[in-house]
Amino acid sequence: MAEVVNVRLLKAGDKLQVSHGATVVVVSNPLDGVWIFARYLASPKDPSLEGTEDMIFAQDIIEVLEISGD
Amino acid sequence: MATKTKGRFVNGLVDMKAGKISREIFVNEEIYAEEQEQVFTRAWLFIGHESQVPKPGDYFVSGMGEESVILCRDREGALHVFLNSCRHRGMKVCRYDEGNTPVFTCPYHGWSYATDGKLVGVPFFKDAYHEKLDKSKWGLVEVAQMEVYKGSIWATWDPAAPPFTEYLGDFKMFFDLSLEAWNGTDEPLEVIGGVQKWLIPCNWKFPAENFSGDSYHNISHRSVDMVGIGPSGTGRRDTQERADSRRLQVSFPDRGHQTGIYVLPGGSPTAASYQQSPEVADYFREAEEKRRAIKGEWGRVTGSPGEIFPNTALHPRQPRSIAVWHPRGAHQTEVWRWYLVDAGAPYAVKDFLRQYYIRYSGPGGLTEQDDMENWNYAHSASRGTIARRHPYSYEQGMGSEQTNFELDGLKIPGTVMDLTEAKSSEQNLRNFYKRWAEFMDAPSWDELADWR
Amino acid sequence: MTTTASSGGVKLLVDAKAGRISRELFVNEDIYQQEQEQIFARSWLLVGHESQVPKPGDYFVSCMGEESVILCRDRESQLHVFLNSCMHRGMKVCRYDEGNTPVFTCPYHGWSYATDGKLVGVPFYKDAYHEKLDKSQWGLVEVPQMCNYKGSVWATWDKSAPSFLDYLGDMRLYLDLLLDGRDGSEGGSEVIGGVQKWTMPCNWKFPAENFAGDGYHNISHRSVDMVGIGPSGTSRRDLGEFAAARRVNASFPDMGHAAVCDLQDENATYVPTYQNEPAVEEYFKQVSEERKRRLGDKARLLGLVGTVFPNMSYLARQPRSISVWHPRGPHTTEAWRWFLVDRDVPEEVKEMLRHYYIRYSGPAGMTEQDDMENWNYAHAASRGPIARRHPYNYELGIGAGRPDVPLPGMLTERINEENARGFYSGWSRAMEAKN
Amino acid sequence: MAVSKSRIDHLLLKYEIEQFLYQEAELLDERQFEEWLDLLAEDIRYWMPMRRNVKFGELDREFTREGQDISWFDEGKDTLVRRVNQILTGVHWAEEPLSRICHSVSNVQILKATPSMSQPTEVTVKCRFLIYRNRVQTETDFLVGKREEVLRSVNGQWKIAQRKIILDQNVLLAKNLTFFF
Repeated sequence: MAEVVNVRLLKAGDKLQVSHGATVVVVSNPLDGVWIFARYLASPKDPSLEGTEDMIFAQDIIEVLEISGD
Repeated sequence: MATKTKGRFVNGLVDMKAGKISREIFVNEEIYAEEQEQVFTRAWLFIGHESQVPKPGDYFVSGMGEESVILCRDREGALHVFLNSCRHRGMKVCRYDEGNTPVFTCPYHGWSYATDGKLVGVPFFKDAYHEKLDKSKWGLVEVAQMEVYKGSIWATWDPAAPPFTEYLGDFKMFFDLSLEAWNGTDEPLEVIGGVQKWLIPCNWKFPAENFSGDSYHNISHRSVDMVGIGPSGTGRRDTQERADSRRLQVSFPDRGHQTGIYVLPGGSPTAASYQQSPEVADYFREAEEKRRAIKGEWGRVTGSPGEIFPNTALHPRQPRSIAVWHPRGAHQTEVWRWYLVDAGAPYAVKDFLRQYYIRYSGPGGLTEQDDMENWNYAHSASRGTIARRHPYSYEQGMGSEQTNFELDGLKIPGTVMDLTEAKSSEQNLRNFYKRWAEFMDAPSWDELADWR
Repeated sequence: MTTTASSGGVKLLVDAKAGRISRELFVNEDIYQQEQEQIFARSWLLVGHESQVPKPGDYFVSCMGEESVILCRDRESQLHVFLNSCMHRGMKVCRYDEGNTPVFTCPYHGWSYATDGKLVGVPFYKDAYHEKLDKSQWGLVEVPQMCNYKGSVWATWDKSAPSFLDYLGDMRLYLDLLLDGRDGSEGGSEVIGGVQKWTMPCNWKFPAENFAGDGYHNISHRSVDMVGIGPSGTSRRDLGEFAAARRVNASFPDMGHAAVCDLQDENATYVPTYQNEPAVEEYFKQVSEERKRRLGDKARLLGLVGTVFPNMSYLARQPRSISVWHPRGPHTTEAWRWFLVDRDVPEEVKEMLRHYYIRYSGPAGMTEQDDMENWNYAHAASRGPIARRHPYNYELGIGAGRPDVPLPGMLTERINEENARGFYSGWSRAMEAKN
Repeated sequence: MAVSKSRIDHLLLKYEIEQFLYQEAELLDERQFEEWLDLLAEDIRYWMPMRRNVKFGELDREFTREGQDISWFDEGKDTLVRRVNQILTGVHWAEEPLSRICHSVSNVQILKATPSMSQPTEVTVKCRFLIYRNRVQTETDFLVGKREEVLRSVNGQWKIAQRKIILDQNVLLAKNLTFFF
């Protein structure tokens, strides 16, 4: 089982692998420890999602792909 | 549950013709449960002040009766008041006192609500709910009506309640004494950071009636008068303007609101105050001069404690504050006290007032401490079987009230008692309980809004 | 005004079909009183475990609803469950939690009862009663029915209640996953010394519902998943064996029981889970293989959680335990938790499990602490008159397909609130039933 | 009359140990959890048995047994670190918002010092605790009891090597034990 991500620590710009094979970039973090506001970068299963913003549930985050620069 | 027969309270347990009120209404748990429905779900209740939530996403957790509610400002800047309970399993969605957030997320299963109350996050909405849950129907429960009145925020659960200003009626001009800037304009007030909250072991109606106009209990405060904490260095408050004034009680029988006021004789100036601090004294002198100029004859009126039915207490003059008596069971009250200052006042004035407020009011206040002692033991000594058989007396000054009261050309609306010579009266208290009894008996706002 | 739960009223409060349940069920004092009669005086309740009272004279003081009862083994080694109240003036005859005794003597006037409940000692029987008191009529009140099922001891106050096994019905299959040995042998578990007892400010149905199969609240436990307390050093539990499995929920809406289990794939193999401790790992591998040999295809079924209506809940696999949610008024619950191990488990395995149980469960348990927080404030925020007007939502998974697996009960898969709906169907049936 | 050296040694040691215990309480109350962990020896045993009502004469059954029975706590450093880390995730809802806690320590007695009072490397201490916990609005718990502990001097620093916590309650009158004793 992959490391459990503490979503409180995620920042805007971080890239995440999420469920259904999609990748997202964090837009902002409500710091509730449960949800992340993010934008789809890639969503092979449903390409219509690409570029859209959505709330991502903590348990749907598979791993952190990239920590943003700053 | 006991059935409600018409008149069980009006002229029953609350017998205002005889000036007697049964102790049952303070100590009986069934009456308390009924009160939660009849009074607290239908009346307008004070929630907080605009200045507490200035920015989008700001929130302040408040209470309506026993219920926790969230006052918040959404992303568009609109204010809302929500029941602080998740629609899925009831968990409190916000266990903080105040803050700023984009969403309220329930820690139990993760349902998440935007600051406009909409349900925006449902974990496994696709996989587990198969998108069948109608999210639009499961937003946070919002109050039926909310109004911002000169910065103060009010709400009611009852869609049939009249608008807040109609609920206030002519009491509005007296409430304004708490909400207008010291110079009589609508320049904004602000809440000093930090709302005092404490518990008193008594029924909530003890403080509510006290602030309605218990002019009789001054003796309780002799110890503070002796040591002197007033802004001018003596007494409790600045009493000079009061010494020159007629002292009146004003009540509104169809609304249940009431207050004390002081009215200066025509043509007389307002006495100086705050002599201890020249900067503060100057500020108030200038403000008062402006107020007198703007308000004309009405400027002769200064405020004194009052009560907006049911549980909001006003302290318009000194120390300027608003208190709410939250019911916490028949035998306990949680007091919340907000302190107000002119938002534009210089720091020295704010600082001076803050220190005065703290030494006067609240559980650390030299004055209010003695009130709490009285309410505590009045309540506890009324709980026994024998004690309950003996109603309280509210006969003081019965039949001396006047309407169409006028003083040197200034007309005072409402029912007025002149206490200047009488010293004291329980007219305002009778008014409070008369309204309370009507709320307890009336099945709906059709009966309660009988002025319509 | 509050809705009373008189006949007909309950139906309005529980609409399991639409997935709406009134908050009155949790906070209304009248409903609570009715529950005491309709549910706790009639249902089968878990009292304890036979391993707590191995020898004649051993006793363990337990509870049935709000009532204190004594589970004891008499001189002939028979188990009994008695009301813990003297027949003379009602004094609690046993104020200890457990022990061994030849008699229960009431400290008030001295009436004394043998471990089979018979009144054996009456002070001044000759001088004051002139031997006229019929002692045979004044023994301790005993439950009319008691059942020792694979070591777990159950009782009911209703003599017309169905037998325990009828009451349990097909829920038995799932309860067995808790009570049978890790190697698939029948029963054979024992309680580790020490029953945890603590109080929670919520209605008893919050935890009962939660254990009936709330697979949805995992998010509550993220903090413990992050720090990792599982036996293999990560996460909360060891989820490896569930990876190649279908999570199945089984509901028994007639009775209100509910269980969650995992049906492993046909080709599933043993997944190492206790890598931190080779000896423990070796043991679990062995018992797992033994279980497969013994049960064959049936070994694919692994238990997770469940609730036997009304207030007995369990964790069948890890941390293997039983809890009972004792009602203490509508707004308080006293939780009791028993931890189980196989009787013949090696000492080091028992030691590892004991530590794991303590760090997982109960008021100091890193997982359960967060549950209690939710139950506490879900309850508190549901008490007001406005809150009560808004029913809870139980729509999750209504109309979802039924998994095609050969298991008993109303089945659903993964996250679904069918089990909670079933629990409240059973609850409302019990509240309305005349007998 | 001259005070004997051994009495002075005892007094100095007691003072030193008291200061250590107060400092520890300070760290916990000020939520400096990681600094608190530094006070614990790597092999610490942190144990809090449960207590039963038993008959006079059966008092040996009052406490759940060390190393055998279920307890409220039975910890080593590893799980204590994990407990702290859980609080520091910010999503341990039972401690979010954080509790307000006050530890009082009193009746400090030095039971034993080895090899000697004047140059101790290990001391056995007994004391009383009173823990007040308040959280959210009105949740309030008082937990009172005794502690028996072994402190060990490591490179001139005292570390807690053993702590046995005896809580004077039967049914725990609190919904959780998310804090440290």
